[in-house]
Amino acid sequence: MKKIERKDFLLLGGGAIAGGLTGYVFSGAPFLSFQWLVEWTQDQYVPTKGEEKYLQKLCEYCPNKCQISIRMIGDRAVKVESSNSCCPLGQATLQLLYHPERIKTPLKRTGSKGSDKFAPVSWDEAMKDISSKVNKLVKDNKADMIAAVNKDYSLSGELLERMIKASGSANVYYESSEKTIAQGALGGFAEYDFANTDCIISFGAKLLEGWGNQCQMNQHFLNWKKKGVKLIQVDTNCSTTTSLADEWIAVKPGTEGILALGMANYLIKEKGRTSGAPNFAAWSQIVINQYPLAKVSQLTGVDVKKIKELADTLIQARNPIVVAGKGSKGVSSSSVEMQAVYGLNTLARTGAVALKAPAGMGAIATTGKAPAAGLDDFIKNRDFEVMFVNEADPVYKSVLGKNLAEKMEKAFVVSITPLINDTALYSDYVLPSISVLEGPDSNNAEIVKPYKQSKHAGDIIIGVAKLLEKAAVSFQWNSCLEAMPGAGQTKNVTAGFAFNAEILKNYLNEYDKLMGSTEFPMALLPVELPYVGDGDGLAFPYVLKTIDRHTYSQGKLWVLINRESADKYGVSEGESLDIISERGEIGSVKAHLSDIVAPDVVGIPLGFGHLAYTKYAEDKGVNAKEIMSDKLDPLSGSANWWATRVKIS
Amino acid sequence: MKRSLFFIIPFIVFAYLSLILFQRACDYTMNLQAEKRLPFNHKTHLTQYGADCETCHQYYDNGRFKGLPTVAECTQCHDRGGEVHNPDPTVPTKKAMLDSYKDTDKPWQAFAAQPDLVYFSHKVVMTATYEDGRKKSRCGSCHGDKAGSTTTEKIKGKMLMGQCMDCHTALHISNKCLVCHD
Amino acid sequence: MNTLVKSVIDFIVETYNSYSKSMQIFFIFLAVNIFLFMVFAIQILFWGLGYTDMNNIFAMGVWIIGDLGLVSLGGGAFFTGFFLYMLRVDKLEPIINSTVLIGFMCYLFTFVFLVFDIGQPLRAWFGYAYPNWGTHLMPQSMLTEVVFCLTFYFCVLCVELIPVVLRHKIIDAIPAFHYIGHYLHRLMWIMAAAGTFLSFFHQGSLGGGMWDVLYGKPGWFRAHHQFFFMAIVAATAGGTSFMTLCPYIAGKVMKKEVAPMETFQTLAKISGAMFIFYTTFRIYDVYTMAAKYVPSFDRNYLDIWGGYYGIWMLVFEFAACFTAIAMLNIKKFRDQEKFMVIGISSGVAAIIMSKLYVVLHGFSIPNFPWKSFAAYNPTIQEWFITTGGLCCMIAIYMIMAKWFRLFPHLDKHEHHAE
Amino acid sequence: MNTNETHVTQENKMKRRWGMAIDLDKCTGCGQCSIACAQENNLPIFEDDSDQPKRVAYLELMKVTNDRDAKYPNVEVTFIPKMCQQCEGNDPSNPKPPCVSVCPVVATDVGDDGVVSQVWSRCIGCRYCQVSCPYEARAFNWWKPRHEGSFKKSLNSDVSVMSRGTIVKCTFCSHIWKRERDKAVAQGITDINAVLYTPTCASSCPTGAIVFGDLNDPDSEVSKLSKDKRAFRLVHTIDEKPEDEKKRLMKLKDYPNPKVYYLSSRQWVRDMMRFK
Repeated sequence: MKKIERKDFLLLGGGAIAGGLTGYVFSGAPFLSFQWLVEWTQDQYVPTKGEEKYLQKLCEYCPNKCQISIRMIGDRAVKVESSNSCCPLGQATLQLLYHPERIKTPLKRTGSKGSDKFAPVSWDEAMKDISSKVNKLVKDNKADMIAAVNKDYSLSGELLERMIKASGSANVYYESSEKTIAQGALGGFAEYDFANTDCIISFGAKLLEGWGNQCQMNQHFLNWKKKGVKLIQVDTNCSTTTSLADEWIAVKPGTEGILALGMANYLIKEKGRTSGAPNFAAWSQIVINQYPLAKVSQLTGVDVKKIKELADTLIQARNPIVVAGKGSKGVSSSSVEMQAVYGLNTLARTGAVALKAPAGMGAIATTGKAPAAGLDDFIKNRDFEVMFVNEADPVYKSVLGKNLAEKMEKAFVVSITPLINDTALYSDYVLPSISVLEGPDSNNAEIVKPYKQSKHAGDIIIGVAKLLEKAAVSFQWNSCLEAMPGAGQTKNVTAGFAFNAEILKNYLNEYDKLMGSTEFPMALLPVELPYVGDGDGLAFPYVLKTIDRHTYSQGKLWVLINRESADKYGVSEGESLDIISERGEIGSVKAHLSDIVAPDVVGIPLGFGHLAYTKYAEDKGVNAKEIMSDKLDPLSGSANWWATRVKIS
Repeated sequence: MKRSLFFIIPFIVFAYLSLILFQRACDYTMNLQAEKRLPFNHKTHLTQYGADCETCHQYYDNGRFKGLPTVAECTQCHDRGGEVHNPDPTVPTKKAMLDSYKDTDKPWQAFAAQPDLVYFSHKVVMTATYEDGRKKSRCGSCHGDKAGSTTTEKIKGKMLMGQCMDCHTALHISNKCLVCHD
Repeated sequence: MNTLVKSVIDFIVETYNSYSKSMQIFFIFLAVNIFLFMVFAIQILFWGLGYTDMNNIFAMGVWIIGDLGLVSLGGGAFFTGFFLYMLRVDKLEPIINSTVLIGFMCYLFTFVFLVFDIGQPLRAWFGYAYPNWGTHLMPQSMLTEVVFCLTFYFCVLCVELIPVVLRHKIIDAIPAFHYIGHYLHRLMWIMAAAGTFLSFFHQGSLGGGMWDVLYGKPGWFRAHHQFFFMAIVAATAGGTSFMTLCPYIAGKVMKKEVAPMETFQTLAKISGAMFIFYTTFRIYDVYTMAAKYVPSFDRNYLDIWGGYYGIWMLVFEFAACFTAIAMLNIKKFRDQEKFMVIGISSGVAAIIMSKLYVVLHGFSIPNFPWKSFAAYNPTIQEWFITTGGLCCMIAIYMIMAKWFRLFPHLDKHEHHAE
Repeated sequence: MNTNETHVTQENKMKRRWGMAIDLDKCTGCGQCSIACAQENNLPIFEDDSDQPKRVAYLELMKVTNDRDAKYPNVEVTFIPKMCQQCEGNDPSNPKPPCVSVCPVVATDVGDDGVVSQVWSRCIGCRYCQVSCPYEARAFNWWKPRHEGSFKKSLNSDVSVMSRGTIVKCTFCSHIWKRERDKAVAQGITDINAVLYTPTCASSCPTGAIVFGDLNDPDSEVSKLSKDKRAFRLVHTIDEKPEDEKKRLMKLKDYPNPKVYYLSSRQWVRDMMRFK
């Protein structure tokens, strides 16, 4: 009896289970669950859809004024296509536009300088506070204590210059670039007519890696190839430019200027060339006496025949160009070098080079005492109580950044930038500016609304200026768009170029002294990645995707060292190094042995090792500028950081 | 005999129960009951008010499909200011529920809605024709008999890739991944 | 309920204490490994493969090595079964159960490792749902064939395993199960036949097919047919060695004669014979690689050796092969226990080394002349998932050996003892 | 077969065979292509994407120098932008890329226009295709792809955002082709072969070094360039062999036979491609 019951229970249970399963199967649930599983494993974010539009806008970031077309999905900008698609910002602009660390509102410092403790404030409050500080200084006749640092000669830059000058200070500086150096050394920046030349000799100017205006350079490069223009690159390290050039003349580190002087010597002595520029006699005397070809060739490592050949090609060319200004984005050259190279232009009597100077927006009488020669000079030798920093990052980019930071801690600093950068860390106010895509352009085409409360830097400056008792009168405009027509103008230099024999006299001795130091046997030469440049690009994650494994890889910055030198100093591939100059030491970079750098040279990438500038740039590698030479150049007043001697350990 | 019943009865009972239970579960997961449903009648719109599919389901200029109409588009006909009752059936009247209604609480989940990883172009499919100019596909071929439907209720289940591929095969259309996937 | 838990715990403690010190330490080792296996399993399955050291260059790692090794060693199961049931070599009867069990576990953990290795485990069934059949139902992707063959043969092994389980004292008491087990046992030759057939193919595909389709990669490409058979022979040779080794070790651990010596020797003999074939194949393989296939990439066979994984791998493999041949084929050696053990263990080593070589060396070869040799050192997650898996296998084997009728030879002895 | 039919109506009507030619003598290595590609294809964003072995990128900008053999100052550098080479195997009429035949779940196949697709939603992440790819063109999502905060707003809605544990790769921006096709059809152009397009890397190249087009069309610039005497293909050693030797080798094994051509006037680059 029991037995039967047990069996029956088994049957009941079995029937129930079997039935349940059948029902389950026929309900379609198993199939659906598989389908659900498939969808669930596609755990993806779905971008919001919308109507596709292509909007045209004038990019007014640089004088080039490219026409850019922006692909919009609904109200989102998803792609930038620029007419000549070669803007150094170009594709990365979107990454700035939608950067999660964009500054939303004006920020006021709450913590100590150097910390990123800020509190949001309203525009009015910020403007009032800033303007009151400036007005107070002007009242106490301390207008000279007002200073400004611009990124480059842009609309907002000129507006800021106007504001500072109008308030009675002459302390307006531009981050050291090929233009600023030229202004100091030559009395105006050289405008090269790359379009109509037939021969280019570039002394260390990496023309195809972001030097000057990359837009135009790329276009010129194509034309050169078409027209068979000869590009001769005088350079120390092998780079894209040297490889793409028709000829690469390898010189010892830092001897570009000497080579130029040697050529000058040859042209003056043997070809009887002269230049109309003032002080030529004195200058040429020194050149003839101190720079005989034999010596030059021994210093530069270029044999005499080559030098002559080079000089001949120069004077045989119909419309040659000799380009000065070593580097690509970060440029540094001594005035002697600039003058020597520019001197070659005058000796070759080329028509393709002219000196220009920024016209500014109408002359403003400056009562203040004469400014320092250049930014680095100012940082080193002057004091300030109020400083405006417009889109620039001197704390990071200047070799004297640390000193500047110290001075900033005592002063009142206003920094205009879309992202918190190293300079902003030492500012009392950080005012959010916009990317090129935002806001209206001069055709009043507004593509994207400015992000949160950010404004065009020009508008910010106008806003401040209008609150200044002294400067307000010189600002009639209501927006930077109205001011735009007057901006970006250049005028011919009245004074013209003049040789300076004084600085040339003991150039050679200084060079020998520099080379003579046995303690620092190697030269530290910067290597730049086109997109990272001298640091601006690093905040954009997609830029990081372009970095190759011998520049920055898995948390380590790589430096390039020539094979022979590696044997000499006992360095092996991938070894961790410290680089020491007389200014200090940067630690734990990895060595990559390659012959693309010259013997006794350490090639170090620029643009790494930010203190701030978003988490994508923060704490990546080291900032080579920290140990680079801060020897000031008398004329351009910017440190000649290209001439840095180091040792490795 | 008696013993076999011991098996059959629970079998039937449980089969039925679990069938109902799991079907409910499926319906629930596929969210057939939308939180806010518009009493929209496809049939009357098409038959009496002389609308056709394109009237409400339009294309962008670049050929992309706009998808479901927004409230704004509805109110173009059903004027917010218009009177609620109109003897003439052809005149669209004011619909009170449209005032309380936002595009965001759109209840529909189209049966044929494609996931993001499918690049489906209504335009291309609807333009495809035979030699004699007959259209190769109509709305019905994927969306079922919407024209006859009197509600916005979606067809049960989800359209699968198989359905697309069968059609492609039948019409000698390429079935390569890149035809629809990016 | 409580009492039940308590009794279980007591039982475990009791058994644990019943063992010698060294064994107890070993048990703890097993437990730790298996525990970490579970921990890291969760990490890998939920947060993805980022925690491994595999990368876009070195796309596969220690788990794939494990898969290849397990499959080709587990392949011994089909070959032993083949000899026992087809060729009626009854000497093999005493260890067939253990063989089946090992085969079963090898395949089981092949699947386990695969699940870890693929990026989307929840889509693993796509392999069955959307197989990549080429024209004429010839699988275009060797993986498809492998997946299906693996699955089917795994099912076969499951069936083959059932009687072993059913022979457990308690279960065997129930008459129904007894008969099922008995008849299954009678029908086992069919299973063996099917198994041989399936295993034959997937061994070939896994060995040959996996690599022959990689016509872009100098380290791997060979003609299919040649490597196909080589892989099968490898499985037979190494597998049989493995099937001899495991019960032998078990016997040593249990300090009992789990199977008569001649059983081991028979299987060892088979293995030795197969190793002669295998080594011949392998030599021919290396020759063709050096003379024919690598040059067809305009590269030199010796140049593509480099990085961490030098040619020593090859040397070691051949050394092991020749040791196995010498120890297992020369009767004088085979009859001495220790030489036989050296032989079979070096046989196993040879197979494992060939798998290491195929993966590590294959991936380390740079694809571009300006890139350097790639290297790979597994992270702790990879290590413990691998070792943990192996420990699970050992644990299962031990349990079966202790409580199930894994070695029928044993209770024969007990009968004698009575 | 009349012509007023969209592409979807006919598979054998697709005449295009998309290919690419990259002039390394024009490439300044500026990286626009790489960034444009990342932007267009919604590539994931991580805190450090500098050369990580696990980096997810479709287009790798490889810096190549001849310093292995040459000594300073006879050295040169060149940048080689490398994306998926869209291989064909020996017989272009029946394409057999190394990656397609190995996929166990048909997640990748060759389109009618010769572009090799990769559908991550089908991919199970076995990485066998990555193993088989001689160009390291395929990337695996080792981590869950991230688009932090407002970066989401710049996502391209034509490309689906990839998910963790799947393989992704360059498909010559095939979604742009679909976009163009839609535009064409909307304008009433229903001939599929009338649809032309440019992948974003080509359209973003400042010096026009990257040229994209139809290799079947003998008049297209790309097919002209592909026959240029400077043209070569990445480590495709068989190209420069004599005919009979070529035949022998092709009998022996398949060759990738990619559709991306590179042009360089530098001999050392060509030598390197032959592992010299």
